[in-house]
Amino acid sequence: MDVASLIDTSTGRQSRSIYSSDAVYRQELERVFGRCWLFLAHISQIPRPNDFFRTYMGEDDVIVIRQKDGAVKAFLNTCTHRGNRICRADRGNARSFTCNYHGWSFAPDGALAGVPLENEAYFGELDRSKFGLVPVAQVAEYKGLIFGCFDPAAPSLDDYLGDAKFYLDVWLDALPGGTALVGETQKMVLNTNWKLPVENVCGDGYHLGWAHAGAMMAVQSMDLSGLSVGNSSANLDGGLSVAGLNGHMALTSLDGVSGYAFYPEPKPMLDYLEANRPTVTERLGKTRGEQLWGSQINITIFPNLQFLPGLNWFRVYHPKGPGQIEQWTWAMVENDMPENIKATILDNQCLTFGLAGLFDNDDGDNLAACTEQSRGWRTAQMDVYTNMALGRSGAREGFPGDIAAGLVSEHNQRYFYRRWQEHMQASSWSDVPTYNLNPLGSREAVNA
Amino acid sequence: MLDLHPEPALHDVVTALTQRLFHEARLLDDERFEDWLELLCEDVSYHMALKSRRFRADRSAPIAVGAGNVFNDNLARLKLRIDRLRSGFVWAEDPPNFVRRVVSNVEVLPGDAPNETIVHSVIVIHRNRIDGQNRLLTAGRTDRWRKGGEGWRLAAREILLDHSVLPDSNVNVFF
Amino acid sequence: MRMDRIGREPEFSRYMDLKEGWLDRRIFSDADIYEEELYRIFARSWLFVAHESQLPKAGDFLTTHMGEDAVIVTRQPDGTIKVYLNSCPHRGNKVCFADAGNTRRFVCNYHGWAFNTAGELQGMHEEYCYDEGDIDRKKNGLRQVARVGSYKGLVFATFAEDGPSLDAWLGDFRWYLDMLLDNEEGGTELVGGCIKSVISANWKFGVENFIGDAYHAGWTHDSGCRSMNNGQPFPPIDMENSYHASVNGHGWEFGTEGVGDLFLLGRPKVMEYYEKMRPKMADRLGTMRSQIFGSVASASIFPNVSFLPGISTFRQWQPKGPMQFELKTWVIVNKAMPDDIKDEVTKGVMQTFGPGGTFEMDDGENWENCTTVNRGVVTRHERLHYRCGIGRQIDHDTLPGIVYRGQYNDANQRGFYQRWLDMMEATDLEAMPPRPEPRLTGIAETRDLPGLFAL
Amino acid sequence: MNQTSTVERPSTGAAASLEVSHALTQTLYREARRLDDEDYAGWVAMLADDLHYHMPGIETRYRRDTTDQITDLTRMAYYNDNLDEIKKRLSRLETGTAWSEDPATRYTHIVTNVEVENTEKADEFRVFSNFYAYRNRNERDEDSLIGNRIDIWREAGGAYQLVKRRIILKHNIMLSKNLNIYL
Repeated sequence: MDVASLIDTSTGRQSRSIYSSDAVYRQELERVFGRCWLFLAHISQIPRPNDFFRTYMGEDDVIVIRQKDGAVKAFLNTCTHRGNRICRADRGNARSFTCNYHGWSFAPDGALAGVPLENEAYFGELDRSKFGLVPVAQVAEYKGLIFGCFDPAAPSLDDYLGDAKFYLDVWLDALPGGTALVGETQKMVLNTNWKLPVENVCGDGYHLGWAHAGAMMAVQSMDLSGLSVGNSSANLDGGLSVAGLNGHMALTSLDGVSGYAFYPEPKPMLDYLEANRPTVTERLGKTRGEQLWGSQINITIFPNLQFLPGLNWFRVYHPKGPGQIEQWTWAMVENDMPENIKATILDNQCLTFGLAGLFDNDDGDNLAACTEQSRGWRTAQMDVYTNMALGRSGAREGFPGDIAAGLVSEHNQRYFYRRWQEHMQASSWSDVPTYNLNPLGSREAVNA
Repeated sequence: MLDLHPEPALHDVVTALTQRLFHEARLLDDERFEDWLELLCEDVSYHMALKSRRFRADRSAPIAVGAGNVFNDNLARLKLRIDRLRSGFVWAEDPPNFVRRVVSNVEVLPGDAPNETIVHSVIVIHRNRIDGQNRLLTAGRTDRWRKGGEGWRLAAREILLDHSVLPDSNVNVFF
Repeated sequence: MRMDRIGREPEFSRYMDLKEGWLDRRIFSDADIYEEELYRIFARSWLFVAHESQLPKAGDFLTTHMGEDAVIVTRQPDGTIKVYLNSCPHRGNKVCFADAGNTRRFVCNYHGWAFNTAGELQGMHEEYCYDEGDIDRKKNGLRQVARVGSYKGLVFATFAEDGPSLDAWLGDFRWYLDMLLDNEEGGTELVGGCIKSVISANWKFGVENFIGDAYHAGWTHDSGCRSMNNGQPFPPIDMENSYHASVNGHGWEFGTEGVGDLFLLGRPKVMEYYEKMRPKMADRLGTMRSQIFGSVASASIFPNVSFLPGISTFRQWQPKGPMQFELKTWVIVNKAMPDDIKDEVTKGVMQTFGPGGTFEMDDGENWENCTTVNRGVVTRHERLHYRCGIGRQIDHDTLPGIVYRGQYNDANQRGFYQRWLDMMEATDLEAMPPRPEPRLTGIAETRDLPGLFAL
Repeated sequence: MNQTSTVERPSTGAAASLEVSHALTQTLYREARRLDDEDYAGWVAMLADDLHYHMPGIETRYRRDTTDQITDLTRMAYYNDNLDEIKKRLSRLETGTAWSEDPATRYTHIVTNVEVENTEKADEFRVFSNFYAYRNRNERDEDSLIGNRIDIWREAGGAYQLVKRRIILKHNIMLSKNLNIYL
């Protein structure tokens, strides 16, 4: 496959076939999803030993489970005997997983713990140690987020996240109590290629005023976002598009409050921000404490994890073929929040970004149609463009990454596709470049 | 013996409420949202909970803060949703989708208050969307209807959706 | 026949090592492998197409599939059976849309080409529009399969012109088949009708489940057993006196206690019937077979027929793509049975192994999940364990085939996948090795084997 | 072998009284809700001791074919059960080892087009209805079973009990892996 011809980051051109081709998709499963660190679960979802959470890495079904010693392991959700799915519940607590078919049972550490009729059928000759659940090669946690990686040769999670941690910490490390995901998983089938929602959230401030105009008119209680309805008079300068961080991205305003613009009663939220800002500033420094925490900020961890502190939704996309995904969403809170604030966040989410969310319900059809229109014989040969504000990026004092001004730019999308291309071209991790552009020199610089 | 036949509601009550539900479905099919709001009590609660698939013998702790909802609306929030649908900016509904509701199994039981009834029913929402995309959403509903000066009005609705993964790209519909 | 694929370099042996006892999961979901199976296995095997009792009279027909090819099976006026593609040579339309019936001819809906039950082109609507020489009727009949054969009521057909005869194909498995097909004077028949369901799983999971998987029963079907058996679980298996027998990819796993499957049917009258009949069966088939029949047992005929002797479900797994099959279920009974016994058997089968049956309800879920979970690019490269009982092969005086002691074993599964591999790699079917060397040469011998009565 | 089902008689044309129609319609809905809720004890309580519950397998046949696929009880059927046989099937769910039902299936039975007729017996009524049963399992498994039913319900002590039911599922090939559902 000529991956080089599919993307041209210097002009911001993508071939539409990347959204529809089976061959591209098959290669993605191996080189992107088979290689990258993928979000599995938040520690708050499996707090106790034997708590488990079932999810996907690419199209591979995976069980994530808390061990007795508090560590977290992940396994392919498939019996080593005939391949049956061993766990069909979404989440729960289990002392073992027993396959429906022949009753082989596996301990939470993956060990083959029970084989019915082991003496009668196998005459005690089955080497159980060879038939435990297949573990995910690497599992690691970063401040509450558990990631897994199929590639034993992948860099550590710490290196993988690199300087994106500067932005990640705006949620994960703002307050000493840490974070949690709350609520059941909100699952939805969307007939879209998985890259389209990623690029929609990673950098597309441009669609907000238009696609979500109806929702904004209905909901926006105060003009905190700097965005107005209809894309005609938005404040384009109030934010940053941050990329150049190993494929991770942030899209953020700098006002410290706009993330909470869509709450029907923002006052309690703003009071919460006010009361805690000194602590956050002390922990994260002035830049992040005053400009990022509380702002509308979209964070993307390559390839398929995105979350928006403030609006407080957290989301992964599981690919189901080139033209379909399952979108999984949760509400996110800080553990130090009072219970009523947490409850308000969960409740507001069902109004804005849940299954029947006023905003969410605007995006699905656009993403589906973009995919559909890349599938024709003729349209598959055409290109699409992310060339807005091309070449207008650089270093910005106090912020790591390659940065373009404003929320309306396609700077981040270009880096997303660049990273995608780098992975698709590389035959192994040793061929994948690492870049953390414009790093902050030191902890002092961070706190400056 | 189980409650094979608790005293059934009088059949004129059943007929009136069945007609009410059919009428309500037709108002929603026709996007007559303002007329629909007239059928709701001031203190209406409109609720659809999120549920995950759990083993029957699940021993895990309840989820912190709560499981979350698809709908958890009072009259004001329902009006907000309708405001959005009426804004003229909801592109997913323009052109309008063809939506048809099939309501059945209308079972009426006495409520706690003398002027209230519990009404069980099931609903299938058929949505014909872009091109050949047809989507079916099915749910069971348990309602509380209250009789006042203007006849029966909806006081509470609890909706149990049959899908663990929503098979459509939005829920721009009321159940 | 388009067999151009057959000459290609086969590479299928990399998907398994049966001496070590593992299989590669890709054979259960890969679309390319599936396509090869359609050519190499389904277009070349003897496939079950009908039971003779389904076509008692001249003009009786039924429609079925050989692999994914739609075919018509008809009884001819001379009593023979013909099988041909259910597809008009003119534009390819189906010529018969019914599942079964009786007819004198098949007329295509599209342009009215008419065929007699032998599949010969008899005439066309508006025939005058063809000029002299436009059409050679002899060359435009329905395309016949290469060979049709019958074994004690079961009708098989194959698209392959060369290759083993049906007798050689079944080989010594006939010794076992006779327990089902010939345990009473008059032979067998299928009860009217056929129940069909669609399962999103690879067809091989169904076959291997019946060919030798006694192991799943105690776990998967615990609830079914208890519901049919007043709360009692499966009794323990006697591993000394139970066996796996594999012949040319066919397989029968069985106990010798004589009652287990009959018991699971949950019909006391049927048990009584067989208890009374057992001495006659011993005269007919020998003591050993009269004790095997009715035991906990299951069997498959390569590639895609399975049945439970004693429980009397008879079924075929029709492939519909790598991740889907259609399951056809019949009830097989002895013709000589009184009507009330036939009804009891029918009710019992539908209560246990129909789609709403207490046993059947749990199987589909397993097969589907075995298939779909392997969609993962990492998962599909993992191996599966087929090593159970690999060291327990025995030589048995009486039992033909490759015999293993102990009913909990993967031996018949290994035998099935060995045959699968043989077929997938064979360029010349004649050169395919018999597995094992046959002991029997003629049908008569299946009733008259030295050592037959030694149990 | 001439057993035939007797649930179907030619329609007498006499609609039952409003009171009976109303009560039986509500009874059908209650039955559907119990099935949705997996309240099988509640369901069995609505079945008569002499129940006959029949769902024949239907093949595609030409119109001229006179084979009796509906009432001939010797042919293959999904269900051809008396009360004990139904209870036997249900007891599978009480064993605690019906793995495929854990986690549980979600069901909705929609019953509509209910018509109630008098029969020659004063206490028995013939009820015609259509059903649409939706099942959702695991993550995205879904299937729909659509068909119609003819029932006989008997009044006993102010309650109605199901005496006979014939279900005609409008499938030739059932488009799913099993029938873990009562219709």
